[in-house]
Amino acid sequence: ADVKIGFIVKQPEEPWFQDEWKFADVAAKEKGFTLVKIGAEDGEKVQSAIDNLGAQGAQGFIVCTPDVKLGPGIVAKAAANDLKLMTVDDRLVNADGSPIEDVPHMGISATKIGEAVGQALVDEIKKRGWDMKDVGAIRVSYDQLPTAVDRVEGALSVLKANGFPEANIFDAPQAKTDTEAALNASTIVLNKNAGIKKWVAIGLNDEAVLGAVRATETVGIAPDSMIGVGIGGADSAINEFKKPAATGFFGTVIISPKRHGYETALNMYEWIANGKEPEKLTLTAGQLALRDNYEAVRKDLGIE
Amino acid sequence: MQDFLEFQSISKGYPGVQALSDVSFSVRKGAVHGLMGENGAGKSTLIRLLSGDQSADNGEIRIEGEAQGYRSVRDAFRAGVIVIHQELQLVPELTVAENLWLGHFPGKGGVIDRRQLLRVVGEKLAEIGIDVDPSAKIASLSIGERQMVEIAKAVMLDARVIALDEPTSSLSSRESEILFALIERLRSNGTVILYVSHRLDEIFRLCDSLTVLRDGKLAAHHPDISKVTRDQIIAEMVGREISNIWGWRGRDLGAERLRVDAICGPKLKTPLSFSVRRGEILGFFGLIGAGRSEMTRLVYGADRRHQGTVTIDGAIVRADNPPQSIRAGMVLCPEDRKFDGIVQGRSIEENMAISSRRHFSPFGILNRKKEAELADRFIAKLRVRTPSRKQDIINLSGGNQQKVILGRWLSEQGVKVLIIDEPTRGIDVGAKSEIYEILYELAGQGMAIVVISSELPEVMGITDRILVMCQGRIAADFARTDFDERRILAAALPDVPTEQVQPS
Amino acid sequence: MTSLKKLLLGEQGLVVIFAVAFAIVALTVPNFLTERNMLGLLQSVVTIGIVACTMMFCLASRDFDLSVGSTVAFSGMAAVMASNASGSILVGLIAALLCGGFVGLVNGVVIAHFRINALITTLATMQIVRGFALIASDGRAVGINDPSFYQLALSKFLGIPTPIWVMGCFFLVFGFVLNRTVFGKNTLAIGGNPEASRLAGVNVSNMRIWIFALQGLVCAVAGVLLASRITSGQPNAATGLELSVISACVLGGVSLAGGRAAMTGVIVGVLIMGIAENVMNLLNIQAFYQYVVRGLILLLAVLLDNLRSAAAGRRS
Amino acid sequence: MTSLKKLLLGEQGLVVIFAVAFAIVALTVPNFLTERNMLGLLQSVVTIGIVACTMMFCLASRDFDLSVGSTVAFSGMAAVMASNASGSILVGLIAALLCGGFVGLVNGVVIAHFRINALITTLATMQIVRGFALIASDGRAVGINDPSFYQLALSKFLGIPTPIWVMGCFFLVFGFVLNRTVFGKNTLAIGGNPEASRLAGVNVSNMRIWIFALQGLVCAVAGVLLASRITSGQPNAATGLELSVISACVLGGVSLAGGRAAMTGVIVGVLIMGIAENVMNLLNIQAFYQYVVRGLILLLAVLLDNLRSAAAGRRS
Ligand SMILES: Nc1ncnc2c1ncn2[C@@H]1O[C@H](COP(=O)(O)OP(=O)(O)OP(=O)(O)O)[C@@H](O)[C@H]1O
Ligand SMILES: Nc1ncnc2c1ncn2[C@@H]1O[C@H](COP(=O)(O)OP(=O)(O)OP(=O)(O)O)[C@@H](O)[C@H]1O
Ligand SMILES: O[C@@H]1[C@@H](O)[C@@H](O)CO[C@H]1O
Ligand SMILES: [Mg+2]
Ligand SMILES: [Mg+2]
Repeated sequence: ADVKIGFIVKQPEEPWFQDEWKFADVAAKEKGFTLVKIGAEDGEKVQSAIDNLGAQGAQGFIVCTPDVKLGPGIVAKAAANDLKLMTVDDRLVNADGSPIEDVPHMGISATKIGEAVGQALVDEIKKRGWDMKDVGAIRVSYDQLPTAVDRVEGALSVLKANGFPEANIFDAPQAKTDTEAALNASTIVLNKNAGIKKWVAIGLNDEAVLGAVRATETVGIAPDSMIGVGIGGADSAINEFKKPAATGFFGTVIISPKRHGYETALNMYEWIANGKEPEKLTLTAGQLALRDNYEAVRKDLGIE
Repeated sequence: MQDFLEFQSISKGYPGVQALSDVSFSVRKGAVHGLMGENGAGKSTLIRLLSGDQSADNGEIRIEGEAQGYRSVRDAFRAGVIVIHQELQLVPELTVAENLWLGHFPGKGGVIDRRQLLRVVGEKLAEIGIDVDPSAKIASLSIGERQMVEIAKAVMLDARVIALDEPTSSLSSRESEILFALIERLRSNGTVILYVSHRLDEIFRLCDSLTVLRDGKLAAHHPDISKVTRDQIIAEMVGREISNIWGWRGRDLGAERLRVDAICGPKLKTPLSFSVRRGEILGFFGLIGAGRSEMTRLVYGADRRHQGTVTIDGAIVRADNPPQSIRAGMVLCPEDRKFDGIVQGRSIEENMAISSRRHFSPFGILNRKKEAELADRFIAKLRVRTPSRKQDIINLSGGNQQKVILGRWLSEQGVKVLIIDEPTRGIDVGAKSEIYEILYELAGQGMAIVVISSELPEVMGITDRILVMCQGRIAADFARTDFDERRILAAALPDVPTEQVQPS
Repeated sequence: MTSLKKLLLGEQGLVVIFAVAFAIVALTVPNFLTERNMLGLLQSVVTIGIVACTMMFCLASRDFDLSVGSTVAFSGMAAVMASNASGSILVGLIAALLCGGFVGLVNGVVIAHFRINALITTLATMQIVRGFALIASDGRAVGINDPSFYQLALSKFLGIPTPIWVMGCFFLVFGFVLNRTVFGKNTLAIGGNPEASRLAGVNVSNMRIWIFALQGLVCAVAGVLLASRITSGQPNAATGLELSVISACVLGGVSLAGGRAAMTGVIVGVLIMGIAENVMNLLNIQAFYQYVVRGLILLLAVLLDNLRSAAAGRRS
Repeated sequence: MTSLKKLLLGEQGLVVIFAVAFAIVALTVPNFLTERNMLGLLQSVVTIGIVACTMMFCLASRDFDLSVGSTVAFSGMAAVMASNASGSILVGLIAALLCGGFVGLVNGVVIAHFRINALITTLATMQIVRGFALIASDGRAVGINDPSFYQLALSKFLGIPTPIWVMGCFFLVFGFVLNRTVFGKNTLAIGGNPEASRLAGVNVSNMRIWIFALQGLVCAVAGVLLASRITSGQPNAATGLELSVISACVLGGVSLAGGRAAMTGVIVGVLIMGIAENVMNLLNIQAFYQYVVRGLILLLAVLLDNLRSAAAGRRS
């Protein structure tokens, strides 16, 4: 029979997911299966999406869930619709918070990405010869999103482990996950601590860190006194590297939408068509990209 | 007979206005008691206090000697008091029957007994002689019909006291007769009726006793109405004598100014034609639902016309909307002041200047001094009772709101055709004669004026010619010399063949 | 009017149009008219459908409730946390009803007694309640411990999942309440003319408080069912629900100016929303185009409804 | 009334209360009353402030515009894409104005001519326009090529950044338009009673179309400034802006029932929103509690305003 595979993502507006879909489409073309792309922003939408896939005769689907705690529900729904299930990016967990190991997963742990960010910051601080005591850290936070917390905390743990003073970390809560909100929140942090002249910034994604970078620009902190490291590596970050002069946006940890999109789709196809069950757990690595090497990194990851 | 309903030193103030101060009077059992006074004298305020909707700052209301400390409309119901307010209080989306039962739906355990709902209403309406379908939505009725439904509310529940605040202001004589018969019946059952009106004829016809208010104070109390004269009452109300309120005088009529050719619209199927000359005051008379208001709205372009033309001074008005009509020199003062007239939330000043300000606002920038002057002029001229021109129009009494709307159109410049639908609805005698004077003055300057009125004495008193409408058609045309109450009424009645009432 | 026009623009016009649209979709969209898809579709509108029942009352009385999404999330959360803590699903249910009812009551009291605009009041409580849900759970989803809680949503009766039955019951009950009870008529009266209703002796503030409290309770039911379906209490659940529910009601002919509402209309509105979503996914329409299509359907549906009202000659 | 009460509950009561609150905050919150923080605060409310100017007209005329957030994003996007393509910032600006104006015009025409409820119409266009922004950019942020575009937001005049000046000018101009022009008075009249205004010769449909078109243009300006501030066009920018702007207006005493509005009030409303956000961050209030606080402030402010109206004896 014709193979039909669903690909459900939690935030279709996010460039990351656009990329995942794009690469999954490549796999679909190659192997000649149908890919059904559905955006599902919350638990209820995921449930209907799975029903919908079942109704249209799909044999399996890949999901990046809006919340990992939706795990048992998703597993049950998939079983009820007789659909094979794989997860991407975020791994499902049980009610008690332990990962559901039966479901094949490809991703990178949020904490790990965060740690990569933290490491990049620590390295650059040392390279510039800054004294950690003189540096402030803007923690652009969006605490209602668990992955956001995990990433930011991951980065902070590395900073702290390297002697970054806890007292120099300042929370800039975004009201929404866009650049403007991060910009406004960061501005307040900068103004409140006008005495600190050197800054680093972390956040849940590139947009959040960009907000902090813009904030340093508006209050007149020079680009070389700011180190922002984002997560994602899609256009928002690339645009920044393309600017004629370097900005405070130092780098971004790129994760590969190609592997996440293309490989998961391919694996699912193999599973359905040839009964070849995928690896239970594939962890991909995030890779730091800087202004002068981002093109190489992207090529390396197979993006573009 | 004992005093059944007593008001004892009632006072009520609103910010900037003392609406009632120390008013005391009483009404005997089974009496119809009139309440008169200029616009803003405090009549409706007194009625509102009686309804339990608001409470007095001071004083008390007693029924059968018992002080009524009620705090809500429901308390008033329980005490047997029902009030029909000056402005219609109906829910347009509900049916006639549902409106009549509102607040007291029949049924058990919160579930409405629909059969009883319709049956009782049908019976009551038939008994009273009101011809509306109990299951029709209020929204589909004309104002007059709505007023009749409102009145039917008064008899739905057995009340000891019924207050009616200007119930006839949008009724024509035939419907008024139904109301009067109803009042007679209630009186004979011993119900006390408090009756507010500006029409002296009605007061003399219905009332046993009378109270006159002036500036919120008791001006006079007449336990026996047969001992007073009209002029005396007018003097007590207005503080001066008015000998002849109509004051009509002849004018020279000029060339044809307004010509309406075969217009018809969604609710007016038969094409209508008529014309008005310079300086002429043309009256339209008819029963409720005769289609007069529809006609004015079509002429003015407030509703879309299906066909027909309107010509002013020989030029066709391409008016299918009010702004164009106004620019062509035609204005309409609408019938329903609450929905079509006042702009609530805005001051008297703004309500008056809304249209005429374009004449003195270069590049759309206001001339606030001019607007203030204009407002003050018409407040004085029409004797609007208000603490200031800045007052929100919603806080004015009904009659005073009407005056402001009139002021809006009287202050307009370059008007060639003035159409007024029920110009003196709810307006006191004193102000009425002032308004008529203004109309004569405007007509004297060559304006063509169309007056729609349901009050036969008024149409006969102030117009030069009367067109009678009946069931959406012009049924008869009377020149002033042929005015005859009986024949005009006959022409308005749908059951009489038109040929018999054609003027000879 | 020709008889076709009459049919389309008449009282039951919306239902007729819906039936026609449904038939077209059923014939042209593959996999649409299968039992599985129909059940899936119905399940997908359970939350919207249930909450729309009381939103209809709210709108009909000329009010507005933006806090429903937050209340659904908060009370779902409460159900999960209480049942986890107590080990009893019943306790969870009661906790949810208490929380939902409380939010509704507060809305009602603030709106009716302090006379604050409903839009603003519920915009405020929407945020406050969302904040509570986040605070209670520390921003993370809370998993359900007792698997039999899932059964609420998974169990079936006559082959149809329980949540769909619940929704059906709500439709019946609230349809009856609207048309046949004093409560329903008073609601419409308040919406049609609050002043007149007050003067006729309807206790307008009590009515409003009741309507909001009911709305809160109904949100709690929706919240419990949702938590059971997604096997966890999620502080971020049901964001944006308010607009979907209001859209469904308006599609169904409930007037935002108050005084006009019908249960059949609301049901049709809810189904239109569900079908649109369902068909777009069946047809694999791209995510970004879905925004555009959703907006256009909304516009089109109210436009048709407007033509209908115009034909019925209602004065605005 | 005592004179204190008079002051607080009088015409300028909101301003007085605001002044008092401001003084308290300035004295108690460290780092609040610094030049840097004040400038930061003002910059953070530029988008809300600018859009509030026309939203005030929209609400005052008894309408509603939910599409502002999408329009800001879409026209910002358009500005960036057009200026990248043409190499001219002016072309970008014109493109933004065209896009914004077009959205506004469509809103206005649909609302005024097809008589569709404004809430529903703009709820639909909100989604459609967001869809366009996403489609046009393929969901990605579009970077600005020409660095002098950034200067729009970064440049200063007399030490104050340009966007703040722009906002100030809008406040002045729209304040004047509201109080001193026929346009403003007609807007208020329409809000008070649309039918009466129509019969009094106000061209109500034209007015509504103008108001929405103006709203679209103003959103375009806000969109361009925002794009310049964040140095890119982002299709997801300004989500939820509509509710913030409406809140600001209502805080400032604009009546949702139409007919009542004042520019000073709106300015105060905008500032309250900005200060609340600013102070919460300065005081390091936890994110989840911020939701609660935001809701409470909204409630409190309208409650005070209501007391004020009650004291002024307005009839509802
Ligand atoms: N809510 C209010 N706020 C302020 N003033 C009010 C309010 N209600 C009534 N008034 C004022 O109280 C006075 C008495 O008004 P009322 O309505 O009782 O007059 P009325 O005798 O019924 O007049 P009319 O014949 O015009 O109906 C008027 O000056 C009116 O402007
Ligand atoms: N909103 C409405 N919907 C349906 N029919 C209406 C409506 N308003 C009026 N009508 C009907 O249109 C006809 C003409 O009414 P219109 O109000 O023009 O009469 P009128 O002569 O001015 O009487 P009135 O003295 O009541 O104003 C009547 O049959 C009436 O029932
Ligand atoms: O939400 C994130 C997304 O932004 C991308 O970074 C992949 O992982 C998901 O968890
Ligand atoms: Mg009165
Ligand atoms: Mg009439």
